[in-house]
Amino acid sequence: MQGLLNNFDEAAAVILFCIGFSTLLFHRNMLKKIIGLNIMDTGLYLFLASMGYIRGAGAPILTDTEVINMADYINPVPSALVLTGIVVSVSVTAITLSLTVRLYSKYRTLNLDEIYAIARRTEKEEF
Amino acid sequence: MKIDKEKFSAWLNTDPDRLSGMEEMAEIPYPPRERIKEKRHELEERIDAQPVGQISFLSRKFWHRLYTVFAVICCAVMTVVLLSTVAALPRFGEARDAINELTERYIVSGLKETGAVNIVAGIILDYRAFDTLGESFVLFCALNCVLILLRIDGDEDASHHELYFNLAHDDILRKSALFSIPIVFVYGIYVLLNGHLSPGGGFSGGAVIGAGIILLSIAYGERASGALISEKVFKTVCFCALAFYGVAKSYSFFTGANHLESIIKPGTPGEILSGGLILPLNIAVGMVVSCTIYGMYRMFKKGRF
Amino acid sequence: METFRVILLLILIACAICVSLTKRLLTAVIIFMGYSLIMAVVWILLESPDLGITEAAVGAGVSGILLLVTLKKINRTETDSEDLDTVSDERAGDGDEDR
Amino acid sequence: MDFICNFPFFSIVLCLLSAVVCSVLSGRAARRLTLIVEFVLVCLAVSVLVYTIRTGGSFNYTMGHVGAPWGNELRIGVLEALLATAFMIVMLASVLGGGTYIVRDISEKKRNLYYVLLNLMGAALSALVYTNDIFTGYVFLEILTLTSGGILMIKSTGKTTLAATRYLIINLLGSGLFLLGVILMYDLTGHLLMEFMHDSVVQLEAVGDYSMPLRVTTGLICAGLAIKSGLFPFHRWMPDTYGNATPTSASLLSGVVSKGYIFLLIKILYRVIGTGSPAVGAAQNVLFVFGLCGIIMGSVSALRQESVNRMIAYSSAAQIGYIFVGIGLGGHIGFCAAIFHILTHAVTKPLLFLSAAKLTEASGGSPVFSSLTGAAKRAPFSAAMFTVGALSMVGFPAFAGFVSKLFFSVAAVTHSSAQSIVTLCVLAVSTLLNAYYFFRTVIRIFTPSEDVSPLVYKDWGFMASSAFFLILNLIFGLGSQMIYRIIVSGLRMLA
Repeated sequence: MQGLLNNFDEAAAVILFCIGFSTLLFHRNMLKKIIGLNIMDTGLYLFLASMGYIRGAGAPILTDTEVINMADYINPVPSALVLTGIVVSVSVTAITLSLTVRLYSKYRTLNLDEIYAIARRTEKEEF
Repeated sequence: MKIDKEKFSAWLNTDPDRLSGMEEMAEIPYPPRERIKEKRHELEERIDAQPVGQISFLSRKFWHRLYTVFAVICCAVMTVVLLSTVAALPRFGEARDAINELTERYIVSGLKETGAVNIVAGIILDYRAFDTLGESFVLFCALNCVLILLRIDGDEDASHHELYFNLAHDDILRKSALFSIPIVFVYGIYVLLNGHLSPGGGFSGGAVIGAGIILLSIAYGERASGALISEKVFKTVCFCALAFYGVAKSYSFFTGANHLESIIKPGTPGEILSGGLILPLNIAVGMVVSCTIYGMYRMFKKGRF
Repeated sequence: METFRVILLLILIACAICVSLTKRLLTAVIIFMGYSLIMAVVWILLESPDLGITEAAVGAGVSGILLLVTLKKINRTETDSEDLDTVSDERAGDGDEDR
Repeated sequence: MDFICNFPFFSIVLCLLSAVVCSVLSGRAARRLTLIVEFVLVCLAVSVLVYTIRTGGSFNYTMGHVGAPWGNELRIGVLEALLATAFMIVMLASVLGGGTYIVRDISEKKRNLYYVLLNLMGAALSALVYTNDIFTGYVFLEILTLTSGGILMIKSTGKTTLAATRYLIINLLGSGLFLLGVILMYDLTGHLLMEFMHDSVVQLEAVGDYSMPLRVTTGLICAGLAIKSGLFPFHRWMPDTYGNATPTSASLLSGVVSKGYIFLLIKILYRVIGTGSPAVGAAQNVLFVFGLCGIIMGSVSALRQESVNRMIAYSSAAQIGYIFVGIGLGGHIGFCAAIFHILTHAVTKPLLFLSAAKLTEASGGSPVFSSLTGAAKRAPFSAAMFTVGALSMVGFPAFAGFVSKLFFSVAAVTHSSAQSIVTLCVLAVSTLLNAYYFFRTVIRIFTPSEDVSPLVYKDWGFMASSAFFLILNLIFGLGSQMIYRIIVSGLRMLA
């Protein structure tokens, strides 16, 4: 428990990840699923970024270009990785949203269970 | 963007909106919700009436439930395991194992090697540029998938694509947009161009500019934003910027791997024209991103440019 | 600052739970946009201004716009009563072909 | 450094650039460009394979002017070159063979986008096979996922859209878990390049700190990649996806995409965590059990299907199970069997999908078994090719499937008693089931029927590609000693 309180940021990030993960897995509504996906991703990025944080250190933008002191800056690698990750997650969001639009225009509902039911019964295929 | 002088003066004199007769929002009769529900219900009943075939619905439901219970248990276990893992990790906010020769070199000699004051920009566009190259192509791939799903080609039935909301005649939106759009653009361009000196860079700048163009199109209609980015411009910019990005980065990978002398020099640190390839790459990425985002918006809204 | 961050993180968790509990989609989308904004602030507090800018532009801006456009489109098509008929006929036709 | 060392890098960049160029071309020109590029890729991969075998060692290729551990790296050994060659040949042959169906299934104005996605997929696969950097692996993994979703959804019917949605959701769950694993791994080791991560892991294990997080990390990475490749409880998207997609997409998805994920998993197990680590042992046991379940469930479900496409799809689920059983058995011979089965499956499944599509077309467009009766008369060449694929899948001697089943039995026998008995039993049962459902189909195809209206046109692309697959199948079946030696030396280089 003490460990969790010490690592409160990471713990919060993991909780966010799990909430997003379960939303993505269990919610039957496509839009909710997509929001869940985004929450899952931001949880991951928060986890990564909070690992690079060092108390008392500043952002990794050099203030003094002559004398560079290591202890003044946080770990820049997680920031770089998260930047890449954010782009990936916005791309995924766009694709899944356009899939949602297509599904809606065909089946007139956002609920995946209903979509399966309609597809199964009208198309005589086992879904 | 062209602002019609006459219209502008009319706006200044707070004339009533000239296009107000064409407002689409009021024209469309919204059928009452109950009727839709009824229709839907009918449809569902008709579907239900069809024979289900040999699939036993009950057993499917049972399996489904079993699956769900199992998945819920798995998620709960995963949460507990992850939390206990987090508790076992080193304390938050302390320099830990991840601070090693990796970070040291990035911070201490990053400026000398890449010419970027913003170390993160140096990492993503120089040290770990291959990831970033991949990342831009993820966006390109997403754009293509959106085009596949939502673009309307020629004679296809486009009825489901018509979107009836059009805020272009909303006075409040227009007037607030008039003040905010220049700020958004200037901010986006600043973030884009100063990616190697201050926080930001190609992607965030491009996203801001893209959002600005979307705001323009919402507030002033498609014609205003279409004058800025038509389909031709969109295609050309995406093609040229991505091709430039790919070729430039390949050149630097190739020279780096074969220990050849690169013609690109980092330049004086801290100046706007420094950082070697970082500035041009940021501009290329920014152009791609803003076009992509606006293109996606258009596809979602109308299915064409 | 530490306390402030902790409070923000708690709000984030609350937002995430609210998103999966709310009934209305519009509320969920707006909560999500707020979530992204708070996340941007958290990143500033974690000394990563690059991420703050990007998250504010992408999470609250672009993703939010795309979600809202989708929602708008879906609402509109839902109220399109004639469509339901044509779609159901088409669907019945599809089924026949498959058999 | 020899000039040939640049070839892996060239192949990735070539794919990316041709994807960009394809986006402004017409559909037909894009197809030509893609075929040329894929052919060049095959040549590049073959020359890298020959080079690595001749020099007998692996080499690292720095992406950029700063070397390890600061920059990105590619790492090319014999195994990577072998896998890349196989994947590229399968891609070329699938694109060549499915040409008529691409024209049929995809509207004309969107056809160039299909080739854009195929090119991106080629780049992602090569990068995934060659990469030495775990985060680069993640980025290109995402490209692979999105492109494979894209080539599914491009055939715009309700069924494919639904199948693509399901596929993407499952895959995104997998990517989330995998990314979490990567992040934890970075936190524990402080590196992103595989060798350096491995050194830190060894140190951590020696000290004894963080054994729990290390186990969790291994579990997360394995779970993520297993979900993405369609291991047993997560295989249910396969029939919809493979059954409804255009044949080229189906053969690419089953032939190379899921194999790309599995190869990344093998690479991480070998090069990052180390196969000797207790964490890997635990993960292997779990994968073993799920692999066995996957074999049984896949085969049994395949038995119950009514259409040929869905039957082949469920059979794919069973084959994924085989591969994971190989990984779970572990040891050099287990991994060797897994990799050999990756190759076998990659050259057999596309052949089955393509020829099944031809047979379906000859029988009036319905893939249901009852309408396939007598399809051999209508399309004799495709029927012959389908039979070859079926024989290989069942494990008929002289074909590749036989050798991989042999490898699995050897791996099982060399293992501890309980596991070996279970594996052998499952192998026997699944071979029987395989034989039953494949031969049932083959017999039905060759049963004479009244209405004979043969396919009139000759599809040269299909003929060429199935000849490709047949030759590869025979090479793997008859020259298995050579392939075995290459794989073993490659595995030794990985460690």
